[in-house]
Amino acid sequence: MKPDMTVNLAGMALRNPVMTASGTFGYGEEFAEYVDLETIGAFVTKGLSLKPRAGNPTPRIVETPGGMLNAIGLQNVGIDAFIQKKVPFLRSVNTPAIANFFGNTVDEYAELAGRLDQIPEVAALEVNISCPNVKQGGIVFGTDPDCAAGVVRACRAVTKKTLIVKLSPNVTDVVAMARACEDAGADCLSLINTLTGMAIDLNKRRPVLANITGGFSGPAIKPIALRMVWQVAKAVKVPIIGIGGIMNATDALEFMLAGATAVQVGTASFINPGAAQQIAADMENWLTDNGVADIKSLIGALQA
Amino acid sequence: MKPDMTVNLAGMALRNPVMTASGTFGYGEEFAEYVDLETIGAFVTKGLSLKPRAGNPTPRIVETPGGMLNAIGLQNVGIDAFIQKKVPFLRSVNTPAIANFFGNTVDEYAELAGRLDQIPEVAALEVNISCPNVKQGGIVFGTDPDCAAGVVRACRAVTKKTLIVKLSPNVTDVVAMARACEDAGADCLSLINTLTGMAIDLNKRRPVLANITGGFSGPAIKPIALRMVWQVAKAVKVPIIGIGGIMNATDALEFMLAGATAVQVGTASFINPGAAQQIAADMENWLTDNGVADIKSLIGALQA
Amino acid sequence: MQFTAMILSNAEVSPGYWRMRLTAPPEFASASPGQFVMVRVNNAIDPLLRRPFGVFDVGTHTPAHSGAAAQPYFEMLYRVVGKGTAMLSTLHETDLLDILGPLGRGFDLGDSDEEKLIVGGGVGLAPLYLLARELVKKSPVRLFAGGRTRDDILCITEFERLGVECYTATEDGSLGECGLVTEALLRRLDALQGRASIYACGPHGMLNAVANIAAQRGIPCQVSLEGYMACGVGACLGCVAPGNRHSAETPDFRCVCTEGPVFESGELKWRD
Amino acid sequence: MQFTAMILSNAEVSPGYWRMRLTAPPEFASASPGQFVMVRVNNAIDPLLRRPFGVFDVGTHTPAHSGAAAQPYFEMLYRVVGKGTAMLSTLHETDLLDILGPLGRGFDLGDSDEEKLIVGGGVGLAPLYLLARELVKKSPVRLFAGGRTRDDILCITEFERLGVECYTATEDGSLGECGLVTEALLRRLDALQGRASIYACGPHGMLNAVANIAAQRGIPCQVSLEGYMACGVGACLGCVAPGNRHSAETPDFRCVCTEGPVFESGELKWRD
Ligand SMILES: Cc1cc2nc3c(=O)[nH]c(=O)nc-3n(C[C@H](O)[C@H](O)[C@H](O)COP(=O)(O)OP(=O)(O)OC[C@H]3O[C@@H](n4cnc5c(N)ncnc54)[C@H](O)[C@@H]3O)c2cc1C
Ligand SMILES: Cc1cc2nc3c(=O)[nH]c(=O)nc-3n(C[C@H](O)[C@H](O)[C@H](O)COP(=O)(O)OP(=O)(O)OC[C@H]3O[C@@H](n4cnc5c(N)ncnc54)[C@H](O)[C@@H]3O)c2cc1C
Ligand SMILES: Cc1cc2nc3c(=O)[nH]c(=O)nc-3n(C[C@H](O)[C@H](O)[C@H](O)COP(=O)(O)O)c2cc1C
Ligand SMILES: Cc1cc2nc3c(=O)[nH]c(=O)nc-3n(C[C@H](O)[C@H](O)[C@H](O)COP(=O)(O)O)c2cc1C
Ligand code: FES
Ligand code: FES
Repeated sequence: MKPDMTVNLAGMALRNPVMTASGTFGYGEEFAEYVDLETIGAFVTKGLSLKPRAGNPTPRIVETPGGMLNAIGLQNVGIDAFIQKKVPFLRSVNTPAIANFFGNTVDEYAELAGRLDQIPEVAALEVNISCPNVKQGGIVFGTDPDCAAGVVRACRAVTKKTLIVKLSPNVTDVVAMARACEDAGADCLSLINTLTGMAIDLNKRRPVLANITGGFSGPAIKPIALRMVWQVAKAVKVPIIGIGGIMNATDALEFMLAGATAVQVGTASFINPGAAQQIAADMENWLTDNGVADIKSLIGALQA
Repeated sequence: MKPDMTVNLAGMALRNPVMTASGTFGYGEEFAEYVDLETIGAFVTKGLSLKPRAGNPTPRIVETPGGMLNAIGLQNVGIDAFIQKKVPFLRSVNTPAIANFFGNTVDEYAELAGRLDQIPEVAALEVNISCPNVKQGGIVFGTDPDCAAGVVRACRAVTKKTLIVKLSPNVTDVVAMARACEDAGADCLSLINTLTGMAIDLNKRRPVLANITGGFSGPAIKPIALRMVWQVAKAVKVPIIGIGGIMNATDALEFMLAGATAVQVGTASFINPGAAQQIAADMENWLTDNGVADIKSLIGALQA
Repeated sequence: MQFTAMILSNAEVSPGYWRMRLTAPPEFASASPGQFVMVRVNNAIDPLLRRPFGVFDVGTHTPAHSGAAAQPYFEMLYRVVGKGTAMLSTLHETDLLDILGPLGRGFDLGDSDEEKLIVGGGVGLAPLYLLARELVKKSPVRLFAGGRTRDDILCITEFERLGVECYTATEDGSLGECGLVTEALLRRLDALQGRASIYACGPHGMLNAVANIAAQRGIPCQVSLEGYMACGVGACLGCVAPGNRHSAETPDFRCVCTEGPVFESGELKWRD
Repeated sequence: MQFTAMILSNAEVSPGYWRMRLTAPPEFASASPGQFVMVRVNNAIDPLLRRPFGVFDVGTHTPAHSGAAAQPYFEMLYRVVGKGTAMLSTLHETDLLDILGPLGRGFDLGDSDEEKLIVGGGVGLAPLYLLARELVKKSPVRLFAGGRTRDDILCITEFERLGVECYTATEDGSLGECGLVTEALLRRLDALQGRASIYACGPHGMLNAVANIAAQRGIPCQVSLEGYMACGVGACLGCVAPGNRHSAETPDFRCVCTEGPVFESGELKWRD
């Protein structure tokens, strides 16, 4: 018998728990040649802002041991072009599309959430709170529980869609952040976003990235992500999406044992554009081979 | 001409900037077969406590992509056995030995600092503040600026030796931690200690480590370490020891460009027991090849 | 397209430069000159990301002994500069590699009545051989190959065999003219009678010089860029290069892996 | 000792089990049975840590054609279980490996008037061959080799060639007796006239059973343990195992890489 791969993410029914992570899968279309989108649970678009953003100067990416740094600078087409040029594609695919978005003030977040709420093709909203708050001296929303809660409350007020809050790992106490976001009305938490890292070119005596620091992702960060998912899953009631260095089905299943209801595949899609589809298929095979009838039985099933 | 490899670490003259990191080099003797200790700048002993500590149950270590987790549980012989059994060896080596130590209360830290201060063979003290404060509900000293400052002040009061404070990376704002320790009297800051991570055994549905979580080290963490060293170096006046994923001379020199006066080699000694000696030799060769007369000219020389 | 290729040969053609031939699916034969592949160097995580390389040549090998099926292949010409290329150079015949490609927008072959001036710096020659093979079918083609020293001048015999007239220049004078290859290009442009069009690939400084020359003389010019790439398919936005309207205030970035790697030089931003 | 070894051969001796012969410096010949090496699988960071393996055999190869120098070597017998061992199994003759060793405390060869009873489970046989080679010089030696299935019973011919009397048992009965190898051991102990001493290596459950049997009968017993190792030289304290005085309140840990891997079974903590 085929195992039951479906999961329920705060009211959203997914055919399986494998999603693609924001910023690593374009707007979905870019991967159409490599991934049959209807074999994965959901996909998340590149982070959207109110105005189009051109992003940072280059170099923007650099490989590090077991990982990579990116300083794309949140380049994106902006909400208007998203609606005009990208949404029609979403309509053609029978898989939930989740819009990731960010702002530099609470008002910007709220305005975006309100506009995305109106788009029927957008199944859920994922708030990226790893952005500087320009009204508070550039402190990153996602590193202060009150700032984060402010963003979440403002978004919650304007949307009834599933509201996913994506947590930053660059904090002392991720559980406090998670609780603050849950209390402020998040339906679901996704974690982790990238860690802040840096690479140096010895011969040029310069940082490799034009932006100096960048977001650290890839298999190297998995132990940190797994630890945070486990800590947060014990502390909150809302479902969790595990993210960070997931390269294969084993990694994905480990995140589920740690307490994740679904997972997002990020950097792996760069190395193998078909990664998400492959991981979903391999997870199903693992369930079959191990006599697990329902993937939901693995969520938080870690014996610890 | 041979380049000048000497550096001055808060009054301590080192023949070169390469040290070995606490917990990865035993008490020095263990590596005598593989490293001529008089070819490296200094070595740091396994972290000491007042009483001997037996450490955690096993498994205590696990490999992760590009890194490893350890949950040794600070097993060590305790200060008395250190004085009796390990100090005689230190006397035989013409290289500064730095004693790393930790406690679970401010008083324990101060008592250890006071006792280590009396040992002529100990060239400097490195305070590991990544330990839970049992009097404050187990909050880790190194994650709260006030707690950390309390430890540093107490140690400072009882020793005139060079006092190195080793910072934890598991914080939102490492610069605030660094400033608090500098203000409290640290002569020098070393960073980073391990990040907190976790690994899961899918088939057993259990954490791999008996302790569930462990300290994450190795090349994978280098981008985070480099970023933190760079941030802290800009913010404080005391010299910095860069630690985290240093595997070769290039890595070490990158840390110096970021602002480190010296570096510590940790996990690399497991993979290649002669790593520290090799790195020091290769750094000197790099200086020669690149016409750099004095390694001190590289400290903080990053063009950013 | 993603496929597993088997290495047919891997040989050092000049110190530090290697030429690798790999099996390809039949569809690969339609790769256009200037397109590239993303190579996964091994299955471990070190190196983690794929490495981009131009398509040097495509073809079909018909084995000598009758009966064996004809084998489509492609070739890469690569320089060992770091970890990934060093590992590639240790691979042997029959080893397997995971390939993504052909990717990107290649060269526009232009009009047949133009004289084609190809400018390559060092391993920048890699995507220009397949280009020359196509161009010689319709137009006269000249190659201007430059490098630091003679070891950096690659595969000239192959170009000559196509009927391409080759000029070489090295900075140390160890082969051909002493100096920059753009000088020979300028002389040719001065002597030129009819229309011409330029195709260039190589270090950014060289491309900049060629683009400026082309702009001054109003000659169409296509350049093939490099950029740090993670995905190769337009998703990561890591590889972008500044377009002609780019400024710090109003950035204008082009995606090298999907809009390029070949661009009309006028589309891009250059230093004067 | 740290050295670069060249692979002389690497062959699958049973499904999933490989035997590798590598060059060694002359000093390696003094490795004692039960010692191990730490192998760096490659120069990349994946896998990162060295992998520990017992020394299966040491020797000197005198090439057939006269003139060539005699070549000291050592052998490992390994089972492919994960990434590192999978990579080892793909290596070829002439490939190089960085080796640390011989490390740790090996077996005490005991008195010559004892009958030596060697118990090995699966790849646990690895360090027992060199042991048997030494023991047969002075005492009668019997081997009790167990495994899940017949594929897990390794190199019995080699032991027999030493003059060792071999008993085999498999859990599925596909080779030798059906059941656990400890049953044959018990029978031998029952029949035993004089003194005996036990040497065991294999899965922890098997060692536990053997240690309990030895304790009940008051027979000296040495076991070779495994432990997750980072350094192999006593620095990381990752590899420890609970000693006989161990309890949650008063922990007593022994360092497997320096105090072991071979321990008197009485020194360690076992389940009843
Ligand atoms: C479209 C395109 C086509 C190319 N075609 C060729 C070719 O045909 N032959 C050839 O020899 N080289 C070519 N290059 C450059 C080649 O990709 C790099 O030399 C190679 O990736 C270096 O990898 P490494 O691991 O040896 O070096 P490392 O320095 O260890 O690489 C580290 C990282 O930097 C990236 N990187 C390093 N140098 C470059 C570069 N010059 N351009 C882009 N990324 C770089 C790598 O891809 C990797 O992600 C091309 C680059 C691009 C973008
Ligand atoms: C002293 C000693 C001697 C050994 N001798 C042999 C031998 O002669 N033949 C043989 O086949 N195996 C032997 N082993 C076990 C062998 O080290 C492991 O099977 C091997 O390290 C697995 O590596 P991997 O990368 O294939 O597996 P992975 O599971 O990918 O390894 C991941 C990590 O776990 C460690 N690990 C995994 N299994 C074990 C294990 N059983 N014991 C210790 N660490 C482990 C690895 O070293 C590595 O750090 C010995 C172990 C020890 C401690
Ligand atoms: C190139 C790149 C761009 C990214 N852009 C975004 C983004 O726009 N919004 C966001 O929330 N996360 C973004 N991320 C973070 C990823 O969604 C993911 O959280 C992170 O990469 C960790 O997962 P991984 O290790 O699987 O890549 C980006 C990551 C990468 C590598
Ligand atoms: C096995 C192990 C034990 C360690 N024990 C200590 C310790 O006792 N005290 C301490 O301050 N740091 C300890 N550390 C942290 C290291 O000193 C170092 O800060 C960390 O490993 C990062 O450096 P690396 O990536 O080069 O290993 C330990 C690290 C490892 C891997
Ligand atoms: S390489 Fe990813 S967008 Fe071009
Ligand atoms: S393996 Fe490091 S102490 Fe034994």
